[in-house]
Amino acid sequence: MSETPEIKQQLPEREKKIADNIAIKLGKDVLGIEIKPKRIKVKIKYKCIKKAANYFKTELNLDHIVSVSGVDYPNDNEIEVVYHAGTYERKDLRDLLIALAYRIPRENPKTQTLIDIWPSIEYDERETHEMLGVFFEGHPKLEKLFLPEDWNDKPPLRKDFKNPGR
Amino acid sequence: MNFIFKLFNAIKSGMKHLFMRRLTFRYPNQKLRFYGDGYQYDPKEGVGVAGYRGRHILYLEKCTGCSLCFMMCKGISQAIQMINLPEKDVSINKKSNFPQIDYAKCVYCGFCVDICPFKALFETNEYEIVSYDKESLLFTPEQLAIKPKYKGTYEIQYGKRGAYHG
Amino acid sequence: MSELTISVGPQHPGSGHFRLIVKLDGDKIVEVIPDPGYVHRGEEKIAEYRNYIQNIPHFERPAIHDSSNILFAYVQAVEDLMNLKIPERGQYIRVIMAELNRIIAHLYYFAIYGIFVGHSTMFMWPMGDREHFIDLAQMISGQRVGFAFLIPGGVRNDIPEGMMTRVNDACNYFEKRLTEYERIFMNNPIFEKRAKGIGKLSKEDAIKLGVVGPTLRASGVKADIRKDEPYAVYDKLDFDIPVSKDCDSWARAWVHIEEMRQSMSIIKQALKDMPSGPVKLNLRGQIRAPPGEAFSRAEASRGAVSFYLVSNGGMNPYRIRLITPSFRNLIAIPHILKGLLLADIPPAFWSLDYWPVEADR
Amino acid sequence: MSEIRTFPDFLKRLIIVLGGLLFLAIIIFGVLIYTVPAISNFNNILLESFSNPIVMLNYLDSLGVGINSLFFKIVIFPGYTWAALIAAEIIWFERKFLGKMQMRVGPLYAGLIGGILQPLADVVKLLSKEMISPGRSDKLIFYSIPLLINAIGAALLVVLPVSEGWLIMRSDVSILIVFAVIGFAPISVLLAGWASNSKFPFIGGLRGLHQMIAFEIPMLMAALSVVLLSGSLDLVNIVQAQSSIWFIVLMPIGAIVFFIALLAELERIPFDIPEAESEIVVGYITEYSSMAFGNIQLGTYIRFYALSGIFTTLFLGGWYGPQFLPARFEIINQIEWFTLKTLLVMVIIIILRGVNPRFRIDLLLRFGWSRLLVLAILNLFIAIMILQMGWFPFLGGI
Repeated sequence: MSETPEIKQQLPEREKKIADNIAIKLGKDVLGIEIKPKRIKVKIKYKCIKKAANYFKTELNLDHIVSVSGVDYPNDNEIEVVYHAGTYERKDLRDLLIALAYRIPRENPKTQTLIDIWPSIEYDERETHEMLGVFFEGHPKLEKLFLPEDWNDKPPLRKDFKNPGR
Repeated sequence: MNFIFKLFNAIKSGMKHLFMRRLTFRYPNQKLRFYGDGYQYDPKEGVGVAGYRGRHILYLEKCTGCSLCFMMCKGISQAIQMINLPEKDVSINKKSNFPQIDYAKCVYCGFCVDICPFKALFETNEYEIVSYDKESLLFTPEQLAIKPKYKGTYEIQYGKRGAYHG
Repeated sequence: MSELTISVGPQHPGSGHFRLIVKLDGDKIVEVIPDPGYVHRGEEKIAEYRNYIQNIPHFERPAIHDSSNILFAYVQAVEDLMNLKIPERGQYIRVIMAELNRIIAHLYYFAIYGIFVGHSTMFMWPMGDREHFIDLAQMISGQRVGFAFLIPGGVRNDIPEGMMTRVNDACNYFEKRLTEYERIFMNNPIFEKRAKGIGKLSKEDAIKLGVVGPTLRASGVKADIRKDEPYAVYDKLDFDIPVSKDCDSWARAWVHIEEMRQSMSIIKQALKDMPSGPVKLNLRGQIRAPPGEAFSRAEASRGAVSFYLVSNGGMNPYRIRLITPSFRNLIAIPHILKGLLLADIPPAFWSLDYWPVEADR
Repeated sequence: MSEIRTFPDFLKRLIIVLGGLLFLAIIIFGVLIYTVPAISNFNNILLESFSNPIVMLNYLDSLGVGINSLFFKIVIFPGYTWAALIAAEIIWFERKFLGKMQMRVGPLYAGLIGGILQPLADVVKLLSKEMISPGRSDKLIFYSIPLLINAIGAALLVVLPVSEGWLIMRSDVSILIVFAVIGFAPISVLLAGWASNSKFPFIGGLRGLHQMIAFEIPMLMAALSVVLLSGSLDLVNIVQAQSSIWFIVLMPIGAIVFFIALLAELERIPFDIPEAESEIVVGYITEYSSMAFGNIQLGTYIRFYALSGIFTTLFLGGWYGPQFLPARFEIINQIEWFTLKTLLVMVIIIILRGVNPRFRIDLLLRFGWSRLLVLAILNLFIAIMILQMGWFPFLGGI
């Protein structure tokens, strides 16, 4: 179980090259890049989210969003929003998923919508909004999606919301 | 003309099936034949033995009352409860705790079989657990210890006039 | 202009647990607002309270007749974090189960498609023929619907003897049935009139909206996770991805038919090539994923299903995000329905294979 | 009485109630038999007629409801009861037939032979259900629609010639009566949709109206060519004109046009657009429940039988058997030939239901107005040509 398989040892060349390009382009906005085979996670400051998204869309041809996930970290008092973007147009990058992650304060989770860059993000952002209380400014229809209309509790995917009966 | 030809083809296909055998499985009169004696698990190898996952069978003389199955089921369907059978004092089961299974809740996933290290809990071919009230679905350890008599002989056959249960 | 607003669903024969708010001008659809959430169960939240094994029967619930595929992505995410290398025989059995499940789900699709356009025979035939594959899956896994068969480390048991002949019988029979499907349903002129040219989703729109699965492939994009990012042993098997350039409802149904043919060929190949050996790693004790995060994808019957798993090293996952194909195709519903007639809702809407339970999770 | 908890309890209760009712009935009947002379007289005849049916028939004749009376013809044969019986059994046959086509068994348990009593069981079930109407519906119209639909079907039976001598009413203009009655069907559908005061039924009603009007005209044109060839508006004369050659042989296009229009009038798949269940629930029937729904179904199937009969009359030579058959088929008499042919038409309609999906309303209307009407007019020309060329001197009547 503990032995590391061989894929870990050989450096994923392609991913490393892309990551370097991202680091050069976005400069000091990048807080860190994690590389795994076929997966790159770019941590950025949340102010420059539009710039980074634009770069991904135009330079890397990441044409659709696979998922928008929010992860609640009550210890750091932050919420991490992770966008996983993929591409259909570039066949060589189809197995690659680039995650764009930034953290926002937990009390006032406001950020900008990316719906003008990736139209496919609409329902993901709505879900993240209702499940974690993240407010995407500029989203045309930030309403309840899955939760009942009269839901008047904490956003359920926050860690301090306990499942009833647990 | 193409329209009529295709329509005629469709009618021909439908009419052809008037002379095919019926696939319907007439359940109370016919019963399916299952492979093996039900799902079992070999804790040494860590691999199960293929079989139908139906009603459980509990070997009272092997059960130690460790309540691992209860712990597993707690997160799945909460069907297993440990109950005390004072009159059954088996030497390896000092507290004489045995699982009792509520088939109104069980999802037949078989993970309780996987977790049991003593080969005390297996699953059998029997699936006809019906009753008029919920209490009868609660199987006590003694009921679980009874070996079920399931006999099915029908399976899908492929003949000249299509498939049928025979 | 006066509009008529009707609710297609949730108590409507043509919707499922789902509501479409349809605004009509005459018979023409002006606007469609999808309203999901009737079967939302909070799978992602509940998963945080259960350990990695207990989550298995739970995660197959959103797509109960596609359970092996959705679990494929889940177990891969866990194995990715744990750095497990699965025995090859186990991988082959996983592929067999996944493809059986794909056929089962596609047949379900055709059954509902049939009844949605009023073709009762096309409802009964696929439902009956599904029985063959359910029987095969039951022989392997021991259950008829919720298999709970794939677990981190491999599969739960080896396949029984005599699978080969039964699979061959079933596949040979089903090949013949597929031609009958084409005769009575796909090439039926009335169905062609109803489905061809209805619910167009152009290639550019499909890419822009990020749809997945047969919906994407019917729009002319040759994308399939099994080829693009080969997992398990899909890179060792020889199969084709059906792609249509018609972009309409009929093309989506056609892609489903062709995929079933491919799936049968994959099952036969996998049974033939399967090496002997163990099917599962013997993981002793509790399964615990080390801290970190993993994102895994698999091609389910309706498209790419993805798991984003964040672990802090505890017994339970810290955060699991499950992205199902139906959820990603949800955005296409208002897009393709706009401008059609009221009568076009069933064939166009169902051609996306939208499964409300899977989307709501 | 005790609470019902298990199935045996329920059976006990059932037996108590039924037994009680039976006991009461015997007492009441026994008292009545010796007090009311008329009933006691009837009772004697009843007892006698068990051994001698002629006594029974004579007695019925004396009451004016005998086998040759108009009452018998309207109520029993070839009138409503007969049609309802055929309707019920065609429902059973349809389910069984489609079951076979779909590789399943269909109704199985009610009745000895393959669930033949299933329609009866369905009626019992529907009778035991609650009748619900929407809150703001027009109750009078809402509840009169099932009867109206039934009446439309039954009114067609009046002029339907099941045999040369045995028919309810012979009129000089019976084909006009048929079309006058059919003309009521769209109104009933529209009213049903409107009176329900609900969105889906209303859409269904409008669709039904559009569809039926669009297909009535080609239907009328096809019937007109039949009238031209036979030279009479009387259905009996029309059948008599086909004694040597059926009109389907002379005018296949007309027969096809009439058949397709028939399907649309009957709202059968592929033209069951007013009831399209995945689009508009079940259209104008949506809000009907219990026996109101049962009556609509019954009326629809009676109309199904009646219109199939009219197709037989107009194109398939009514009660005449095929001429090329050997003489031993003579023993099949007129009524049997007519019923046989009508059932054949119904079976063909059922086959079409098994293999086809549903059409779309705009395609259907386009098809009706542009294609079918053209074909009907073409057929009219063919009919005129046949008549003018004088190939068949027995045609043209007058």
